[in-house]
Amino acid sequence: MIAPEERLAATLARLILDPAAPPARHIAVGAASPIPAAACWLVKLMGHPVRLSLLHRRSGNPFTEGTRELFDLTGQGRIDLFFLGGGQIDGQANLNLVGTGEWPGMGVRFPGSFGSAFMYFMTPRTILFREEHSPRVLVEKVDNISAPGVSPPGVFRRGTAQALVTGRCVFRFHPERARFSLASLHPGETVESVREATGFAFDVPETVPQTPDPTEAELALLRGRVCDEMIETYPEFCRRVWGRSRAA
Amino acid sequence: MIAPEERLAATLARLILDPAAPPARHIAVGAASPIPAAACWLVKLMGHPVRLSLLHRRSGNPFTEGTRELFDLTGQGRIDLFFLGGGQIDGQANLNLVGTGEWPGMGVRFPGSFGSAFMYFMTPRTILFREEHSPRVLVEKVDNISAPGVSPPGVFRRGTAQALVTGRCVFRFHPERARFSLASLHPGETVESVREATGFAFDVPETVPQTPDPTEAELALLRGRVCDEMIETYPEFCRRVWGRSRAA
Amino acid sequence: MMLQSPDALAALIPDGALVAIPPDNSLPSVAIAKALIRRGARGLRLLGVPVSGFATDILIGAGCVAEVETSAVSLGEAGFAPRFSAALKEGRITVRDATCPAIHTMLQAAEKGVPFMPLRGLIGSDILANRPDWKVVPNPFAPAGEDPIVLLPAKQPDFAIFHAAMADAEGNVWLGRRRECATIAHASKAALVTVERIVEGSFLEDERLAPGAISATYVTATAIAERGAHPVALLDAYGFDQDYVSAYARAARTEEGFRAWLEAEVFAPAQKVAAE
Amino acid sequence: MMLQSPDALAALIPDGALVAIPPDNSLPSVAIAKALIRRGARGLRLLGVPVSGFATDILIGAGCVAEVETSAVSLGEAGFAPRFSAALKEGRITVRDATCPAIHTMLQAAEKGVPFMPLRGLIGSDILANRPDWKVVPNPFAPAGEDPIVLLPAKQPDFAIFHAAMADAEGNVWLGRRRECATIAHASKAALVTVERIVEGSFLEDERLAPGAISATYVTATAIAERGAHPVALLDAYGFDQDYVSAYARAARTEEGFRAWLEAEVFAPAQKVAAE
Repeated sequence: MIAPEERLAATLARLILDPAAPPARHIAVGAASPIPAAACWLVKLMGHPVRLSLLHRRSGNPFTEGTRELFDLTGQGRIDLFFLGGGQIDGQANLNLVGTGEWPGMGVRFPGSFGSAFMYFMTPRTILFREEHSPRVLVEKVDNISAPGVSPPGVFRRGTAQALVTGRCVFRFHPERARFSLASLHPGETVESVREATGFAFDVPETVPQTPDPTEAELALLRGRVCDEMIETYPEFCRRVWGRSRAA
Repeated sequence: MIAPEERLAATLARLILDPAAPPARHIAVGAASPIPAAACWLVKLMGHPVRLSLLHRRSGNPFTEGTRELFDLTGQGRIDLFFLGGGQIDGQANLNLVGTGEWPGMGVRFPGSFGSAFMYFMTPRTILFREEHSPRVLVEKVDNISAPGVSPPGVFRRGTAQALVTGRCVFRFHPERARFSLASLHPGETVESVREATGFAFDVPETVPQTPDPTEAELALLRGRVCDEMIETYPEFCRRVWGRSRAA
Repeated sequence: MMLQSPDALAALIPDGALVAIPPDNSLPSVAIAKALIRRGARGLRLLGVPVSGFATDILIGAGCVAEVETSAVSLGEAGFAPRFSAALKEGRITVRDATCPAIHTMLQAAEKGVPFMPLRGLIGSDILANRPDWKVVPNPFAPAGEDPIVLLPAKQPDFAIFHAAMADAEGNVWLGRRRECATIAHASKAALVTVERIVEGSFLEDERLAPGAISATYVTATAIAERGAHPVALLDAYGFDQDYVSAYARAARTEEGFRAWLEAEVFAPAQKVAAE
Repeated sequence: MMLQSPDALAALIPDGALVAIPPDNSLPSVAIAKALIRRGARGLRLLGVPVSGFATDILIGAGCVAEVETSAVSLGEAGFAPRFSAALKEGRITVRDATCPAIHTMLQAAEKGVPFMPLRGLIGSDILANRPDWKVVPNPFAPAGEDPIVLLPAKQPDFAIFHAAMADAEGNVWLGRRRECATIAHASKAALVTVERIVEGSFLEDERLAPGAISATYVTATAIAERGAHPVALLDAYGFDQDYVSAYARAARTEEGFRAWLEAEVFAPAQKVAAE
């Protein structure tokens, strides 16, 4: 039995390692992101040379200048890949982390934009990740833009979304036409089921592959050494997905 | 016997405590400034509440952000008084720490401007101090301006020179007319002897007092507890002026 | 200046003050936040550096806050901040949304004594569209008119409030790698710091301790508050109390539940101490 | 990356590189400077952060340097820097004078990834008049056209070279309160660091050591060089060797004296080691 979280972690790992994308030598992972963190550990423990900065790791926190250092590091161009999500994500890869309705989220207020309005511009690659794939999350147009998916020519920008991974599928993002295309379907999903669950229009190639299963080697790593690394920061996640308690 | 250095230190201390000037709650003293440092310790050990940041004290260096912190601290408005000197000082209180002749000092090169081009603007009070009082140091117009004595209206500036203390006399500076006036003469000097040794024109009041001797209490402090505080940073100065060696 | 208690520190903060607070992973003084609630502070303007958490939510719930400037307000694993969300919806607070590096940058400008600093990104975000105090200019070092860039004004809080592991006899405080607290202290007019304990000597005389110290130059007053960051973690001294925050999040879903929590966790303990 | 020697570090620095060096009170790697002389480096552009001292003078004297940007060059109590002064007079080097906070500011701009930062002061100084790369603009936050302020461009050195007390097994280095070295490392494309010794474990796992550490993220390569800062002081480990610097200052008054000093202090010791 492959857990959905394991499939998502392995899918993110493949995107990290995408040979067509600029190299991910240093990846930062923000707060409360167990599946992206698992993907990064998987990449690292498969033997790929990558530096991980896990912001909410208490012991061995890599930063000695406080939280400012992540943003400075990114400004310097040293962070190659970051993960972002959003309360709403639209078809142009605009992110809304602020809330629905009138500014500043007078409908449903989300926590806030965190560093997204900077990180999305200054990181060469961003992988968007949101498990919930529904028309309320994936909307035609976000109510409020925390961070835009594309920028006009002349605006300094190092990169944008590489892909959007959800609980149903993988989309690739094409900044030149500011549009997503369907890249693969998780088991049980069809182009039609994804279309119904998605508030924005997207491109569909002639054939859409299924998202591959994690390999045996990947599963063994996830359940073993990846879990070992994550259990301090994400005890609840490790218990739920892998049935491991901290004392183990 | 009062040493000239003792007189100068006591003179600087009186200028620091000048009740007509804004309060000196926090004073910074730069490198290689034993007489200003002695003046500051004298003020502190007389019981005045003042914080001293002595940049080149090795133990107990007050800064934990490196040398940048002095300039940030000054930018914040937390440094009330600083000391500056100069290879040349002119009648408008312009300072030349760069060198004589063509830029950047193709005649006699001095070490350089250090932080003067910032500190002179951002500190409410600067006391200029230079023991050598000669026409080659006190010039009509400096060859190169490291830091100007006055600024045009509209240029952000918190202060400028309060006074210039030399081996011969004390000048007050009057920024509104960008001119020095003779405030007191050290023993053995006359208005005429100072005029001969000075390359710039200055105002002379009807009567010019003599620079007062240090009091007995001041001398006792200088030779005792002030020397104790200074001997780590300025062993050579303490030996020369007070005959004290480090082992004492 | 060493004071008797976090309540004595809170008494120094007038109503309406601009108060900077580090986030739940970087040593907020929850002890001072609770003391501000006990003193009945009103109209505070809070600055989350760069985000806000537990301390901000309880201050908002207790009616101490008029305005919050922050990049996010969250209780982390315990979810959205309930009193913040309720106050926003009811129009009882003004929220000025920012993005993390913008808050750091505005404080760094104050730290350096410059009126502004630039920051990349932000262009096209509604954060910028809702910040009339932020400006976009052409980069003066690019060819004329090209390369728009955001300039952020310096922000000088009236007070920085945070918690440190210890203070020394000279009033220096030590908080290790949480250097954003140093930036906040440098940028602010005054810093009020609770500490676990006071130790002899001077951190600045010890090469091992100096780099994690904030000089007394920046520290207006300190007071001992044991476990003064709780329920937030303090370095390797104590961990984040997830059960406490989760229980708070459940209680604070309603105004009544929050009031009961406040009575039990903020007012009653102080009355107990006073009665002893 | 751990290398065999300061000479292996120096081999990574190509001729013409922009090399940032901290001053004589803040851990320059004199060991790397001597190794650069031994490898016959040419055309280096040195950046004094914010001033320059012993290491800069010997590099200039040995003919390694084309340009120096700094706020001052001095041997402290030993007086003016003799080889710097001679080279300037003979037109063998270009000197770009700055003022201390301007150098910090240009590096901080690189550290934050912004193209420029403002700085107060400077207006009316000939430093500014001789820096066509610096700009004066009206403060955009002041009424139109008022309040001129200087903007300084970001400066990204090719290499930061400094000395630290120790490195750990992960390549992090520890240098305590000398945090300007962290800024230099953050701002530079590469940082090469000599250390007194290597220790087990990770400084970042130790709350006491983490605040004085620079993460391996920024450290390209390290090598052991015992007394690698000498004659400059290393924190509380060893003091400034005034006699050594004074002897240097006397010898380096003449080109011949300098050459003899170089032979005795830079080339001969390495030959001796090589012969052993």
